[in-house]
Amino acid sequence: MPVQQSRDQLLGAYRQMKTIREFEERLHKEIMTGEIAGFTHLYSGQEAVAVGVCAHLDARDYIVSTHRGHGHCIAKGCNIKGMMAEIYGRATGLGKGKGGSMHIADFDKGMLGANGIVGAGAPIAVGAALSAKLDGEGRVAISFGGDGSVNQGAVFEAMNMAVVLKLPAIFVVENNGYSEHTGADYAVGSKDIAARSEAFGMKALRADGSDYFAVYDAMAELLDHARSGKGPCVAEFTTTRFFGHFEGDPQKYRAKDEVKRHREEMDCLKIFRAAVSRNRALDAGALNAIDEEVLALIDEAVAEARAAPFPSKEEITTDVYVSY
Amino acid sequence: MPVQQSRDQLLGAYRQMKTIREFEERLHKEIMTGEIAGFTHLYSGQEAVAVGVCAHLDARDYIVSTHRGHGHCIAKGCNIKGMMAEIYGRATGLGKGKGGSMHIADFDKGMLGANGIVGAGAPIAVGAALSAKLDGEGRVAISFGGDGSVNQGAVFEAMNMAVVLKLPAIFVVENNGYSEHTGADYAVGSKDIAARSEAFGMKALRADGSDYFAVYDAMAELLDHARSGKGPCVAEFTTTRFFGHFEGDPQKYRAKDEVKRHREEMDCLKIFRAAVSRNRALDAGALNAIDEEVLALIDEAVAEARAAPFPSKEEITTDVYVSY
Amino acid sequence: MAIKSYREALNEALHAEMERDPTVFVCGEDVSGGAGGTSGEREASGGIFGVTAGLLPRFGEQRVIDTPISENAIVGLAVGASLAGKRGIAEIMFADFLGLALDQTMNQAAKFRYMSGGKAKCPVVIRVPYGAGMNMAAQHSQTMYQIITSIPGLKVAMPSNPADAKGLLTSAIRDDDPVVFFEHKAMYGRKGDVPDGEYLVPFGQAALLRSGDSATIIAMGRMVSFAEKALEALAADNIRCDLIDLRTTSPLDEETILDSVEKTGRVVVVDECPPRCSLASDIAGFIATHGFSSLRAPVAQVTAPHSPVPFSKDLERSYVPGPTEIEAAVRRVVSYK
Amino acid sequence: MAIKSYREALNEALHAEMERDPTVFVCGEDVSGGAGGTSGEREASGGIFGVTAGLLPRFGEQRVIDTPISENAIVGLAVGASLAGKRGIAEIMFADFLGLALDQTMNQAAKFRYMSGGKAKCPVVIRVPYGAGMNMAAQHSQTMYQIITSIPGLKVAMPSNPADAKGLLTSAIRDDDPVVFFEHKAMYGRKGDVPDGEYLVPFGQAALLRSGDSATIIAMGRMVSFAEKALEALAADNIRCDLIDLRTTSPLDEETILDSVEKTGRVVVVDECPPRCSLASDIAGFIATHGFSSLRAPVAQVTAPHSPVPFSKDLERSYVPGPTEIEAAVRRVVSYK
Ligand SMILES: Cc1ncc(C[n+]2csc(CCOP(=O)(O)OP(=O)(O)O)c2C)c(N)n1
Ligand SMILES: Cc1ncc(C[n+]2csc(CCOP(=O)(O)OP(=O)(O)O)c2C)c(N)n1
Ligand SMILES: [Mg+2]
Ligand SMILES: [Mg+2]
Repeated sequence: MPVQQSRDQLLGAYRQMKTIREFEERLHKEIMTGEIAGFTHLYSGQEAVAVGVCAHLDARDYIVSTHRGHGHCIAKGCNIKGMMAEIYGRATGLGKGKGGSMHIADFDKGMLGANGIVGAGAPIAVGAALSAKLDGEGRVAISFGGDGSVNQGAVFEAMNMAVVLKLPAIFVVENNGYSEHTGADYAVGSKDIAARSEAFGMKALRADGSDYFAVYDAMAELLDHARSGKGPCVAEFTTTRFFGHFEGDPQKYRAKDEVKRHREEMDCLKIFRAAVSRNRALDAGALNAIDEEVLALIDEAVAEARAAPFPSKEEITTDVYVSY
Repeated sequence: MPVQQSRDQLLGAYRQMKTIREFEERLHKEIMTGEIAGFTHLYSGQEAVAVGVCAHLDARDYIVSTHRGHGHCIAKGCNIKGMMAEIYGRATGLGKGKGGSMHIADFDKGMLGANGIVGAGAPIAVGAALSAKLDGEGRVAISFGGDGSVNQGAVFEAMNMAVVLKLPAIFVVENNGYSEHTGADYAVGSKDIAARSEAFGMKALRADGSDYFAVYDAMAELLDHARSGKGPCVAEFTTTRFFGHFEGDPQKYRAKDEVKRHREEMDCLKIFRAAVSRNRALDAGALNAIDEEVLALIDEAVAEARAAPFPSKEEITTDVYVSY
Repeated sequence: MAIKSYREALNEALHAEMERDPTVFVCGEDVSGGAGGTSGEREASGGIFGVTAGLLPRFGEQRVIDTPISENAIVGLAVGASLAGKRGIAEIMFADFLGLALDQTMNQAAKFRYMSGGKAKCPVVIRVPYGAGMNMAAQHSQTMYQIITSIPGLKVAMPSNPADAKGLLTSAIRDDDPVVFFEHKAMYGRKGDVPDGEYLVPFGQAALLRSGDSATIIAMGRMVSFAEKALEALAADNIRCDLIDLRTTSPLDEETILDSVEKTGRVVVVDECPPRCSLASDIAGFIATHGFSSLRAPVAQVTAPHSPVPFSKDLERSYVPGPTEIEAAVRRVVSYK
Repeated sequence: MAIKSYREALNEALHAEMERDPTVFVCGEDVSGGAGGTSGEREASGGIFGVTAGLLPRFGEQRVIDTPISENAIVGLAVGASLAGKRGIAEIMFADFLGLALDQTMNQAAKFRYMSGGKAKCPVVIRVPYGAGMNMAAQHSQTMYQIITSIPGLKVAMPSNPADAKGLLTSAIRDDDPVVFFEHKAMYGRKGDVPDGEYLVPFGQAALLRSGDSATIIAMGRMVSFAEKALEALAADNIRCDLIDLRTTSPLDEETILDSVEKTGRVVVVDECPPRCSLASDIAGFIATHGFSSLRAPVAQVTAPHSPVPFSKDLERSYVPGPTEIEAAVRRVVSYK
């Protein structure tokens, strides 16, 4: 049954989803200018998952993210300007410009890093969950991953390890239908990620990843399970990405109108607005006000990032070791 | 329902099981003399699995084995003397003494090698199954593995890959209760290997690995499935090993009387003899005759191996490449 | 002869060898793309770098195999099939991901023949896009060939131009031993003359791209073009060098190296790897052991620093050894008294 | 001081550090053994080589963690916990199995600090029994340290005796960077003096075990004792050498190496690896670049051949570099004119 959320919680959730959306939509434009180097994987379309999951966490809980990590970072509280500057490769970035989009991390926030290696986050999250268990303070570790990541040996090993050690780890699988240019219905032999994971001995749920409330409620149940020492869980959220796998992807593997249709039918922001107006939880005015604040923040973040200095050459050989 | 087997088939099956048993019991003694170097993992106790599986195969089918590979090799038709010589590190061994017990292979027999890396055989078997599928002659590839191997990422990946590509691969899991010194009930989080594998999208069966007939019948069903292009399968056979993990293992992880009890209750040779006398399929005389022939063969194999020359030093750098 | 890109040259070799030998197949993530999903188009990508484009329509799903994200099993798939009579070509999308597939590469493919006393044959090719220069950061930019070169049982090819790309890949596919084939990501678009029709470049034969008595420059992969740039600048001061492109780091063409060192006595090794246990140190060490009597100056090693690959543009640009560093190193060894 | 085995020395360091620091834990296959199954005895093995024996009864299942056979996840478990405030010590039963865990080692542990701009700290220790000499054949005998040494972000320790085993492991556990700790399987039983109580051997400081002007021998791990044997034989002919035990290959004690080379001008590097991109070539190359002016003879590299490790006793014995080869190499460089 649905969990009650305060007006502030709802406003906060909307603000985060909107921030992720605008962060990504803006990046999509900025990348065209050629000013942003390397690989950027945009999270637009999946916001409700990151936000619905992280709404239950505080800075003492851990998350481990993926190559498509901007949304998870924002939802876990990473500094927007520090993220933008990192993506622009500036010295003021969260990683001094050394990591870039695929490696944004903020250890003070319990954000143990986006990760360029698909599936590699799962064992790391399990390790963080072990640390949480040893501390015995009811903390959890969330491993974010996609429908493609769950075919990686590291993820299977991590799932079994978490079950054997009965760790407070939750594997959040964002099933957006594709691993790069390959359909999940092809690459996941069993076609059913939740059921396959459940067979590892975990509590498993599936929910609509475009509906913030569905994600929030599913996670409430799983976090209760994990925090109370009952062991690891898995959540499969069906969702979609509004852009290509990475920027520049012609997306020939998708039906012509797929994205257009999904933007109409599966937009978590629209769905959220509809829900909160239906039950009169929030008025459009408050949400519109947030929209404007968010846009202003993103503008600032981009402007400051572009104005920020690049790291100096000395930085090439610093931070390799604590001491060497 | 049980599959009818001819008298010759039955005699052949018994001869193979007995050969494996005596091969291993003899090695157990010989190892004490210190003449055999390195790691030897004995298969005694599990004979019905190797023989019940390979009874359905011919030299054109592939098997990939494990560190505990002697039984699979014998069941697939590897030369006994060549095997013994290999284990003794002699130039006359199947691998010229370069591979040893953990790396016995005979490619002409479709035996693609024992393997020292737990789980590594599974992707290789899947590759062999792909080759078989491309040839379209109804051949199959069997991946032998233990209860410990199925927690290895490579095995999970191989299972999913086989399902995705719908390959004629069968994963035979020999659940002898232990991975080295750790119980399967601990290391397999779900406690149920067959069910966990089934969730990958495979036909799965479980049967008594100490009963040749149970293994044979289960494999008849799975091979029919795989050979007819319906995709991969998994068979979990419960069994036991009569010796330690490797020679020299004090086995503190086993109840004092476990092996003794298993030798009484789970001896596939006793069980086979009882079955064939119950239904009057074979007379004890014929079986006793085989016993003597087998013992003589093993004696010869040991004697010849011990008399055989060691490989010459030049062999250290040969066979690294076909050409370099 | 025709002007083609490095990518086109590789693609041409794949088409020709699959045409020629029905046992050849390719497998990997998105090698065709478009499996499953809602696509009308079955070949949606032809490989993330386009190297396998056109193979699916021509040879079909049986021989152009899209796989799940399972690097170790991808290599194992090709290895197992190659032990069973086929010639598998596995694409590992980025060389860095060999970290997940090293067991099948190092413990399986590399050792089957030896452990079986010469009975096994494993003619597998593992294609790995490698190297820095595209701001892909620390997990998508590594060289990895120093690691693979250290493993007995493997062969290592790394073409520095489109012609070698075609000739070395053709040889790799026909080779009866496992080959790890390193393609530099930043060179896929590079154009050059490529011989028409069947063209093979033999393994273990380095190319002497330039001749000169001042010094010997030894390079491989992308570093070769940087060395050529450096030589242009040096020509102005009449510094002329032998430029040796190793083409394959294993087997290594020791003879060509030693002949040149004997002539020049001065050596610069250029390598994109970080310094430790690198190809640069491997060659420098080889010369210190086998070419010492001809050496008249310290062997200069031009490598990346001992650090991961940084993301930010300028950092990455200075991280990767370039013409400037090579030129400086040549001047150093040439002027050494 | 007390006479202890290499194994006991390691075990002592583990006990002491787990006692001292509650954030330290160990994990791996059978590190205690006896989980599940029918055993009465909970600690059934204490590690396949007995290095972790006694830890379970003392520190309990929370900090002495038996794992499934999942090497990549074992390292990941220790890495993730170490990013989250603990100090994880992962045991990978054989160094060869790093082939399965290289991603977590090379792409994760080694790079977190760099990619996060210095924010992350990953004080993990990965213990790996390595090396040939026990007839365990090609997949259970590799050196692997040349591969790990080539990776920026990792530190590599390889004790050659019981005292260093204790001192280096203690330092490794307290080190704030990821350390891959190489223990030679054939040395576990070797006995030697081990300092009582807290004992640390700093990283990056080689040990000068013998002094002499004839030549410099550089060795590491098990090769050190072979070099000592060779020196005994050479003493008869008044050949006396500096013997440098690197102790850690990364960081590398360049100063001790160069000082000695300056003194002797003649160098023998002894390394259990096959020759290509080995530690031997790394050191030889380093000297060719930085110690050239003092070199008076070719640098001799004593290594294993370019082949996998053979099983058969005599083959393996001759495969592994030994005193005879070292002695011959020293005589070669000493007599070089
Ligand atoms: C080990 C590894 N293999 C392959 C890649 C290349 N790659 C990056 S993202 C991706 C697809 C991941 O799909 P999924 O897990 O569904 O995440 P999504 O991109 O849909 O968010 C692939 C194959 C990689 N980065 N790491
Ligand atoms: C990758 C890898 N990890 C660990 C080992 C060490 N090891 C050898 S056998 C074994 C246990 C295997 O258990 P199981 O699969 O049940 O086979 P069994 O020994 O019972 O036949 C282990 C851990 C190995 N050889 N390879
Ligand atoms: Mg996806
Ligand atoms: Mg077992």
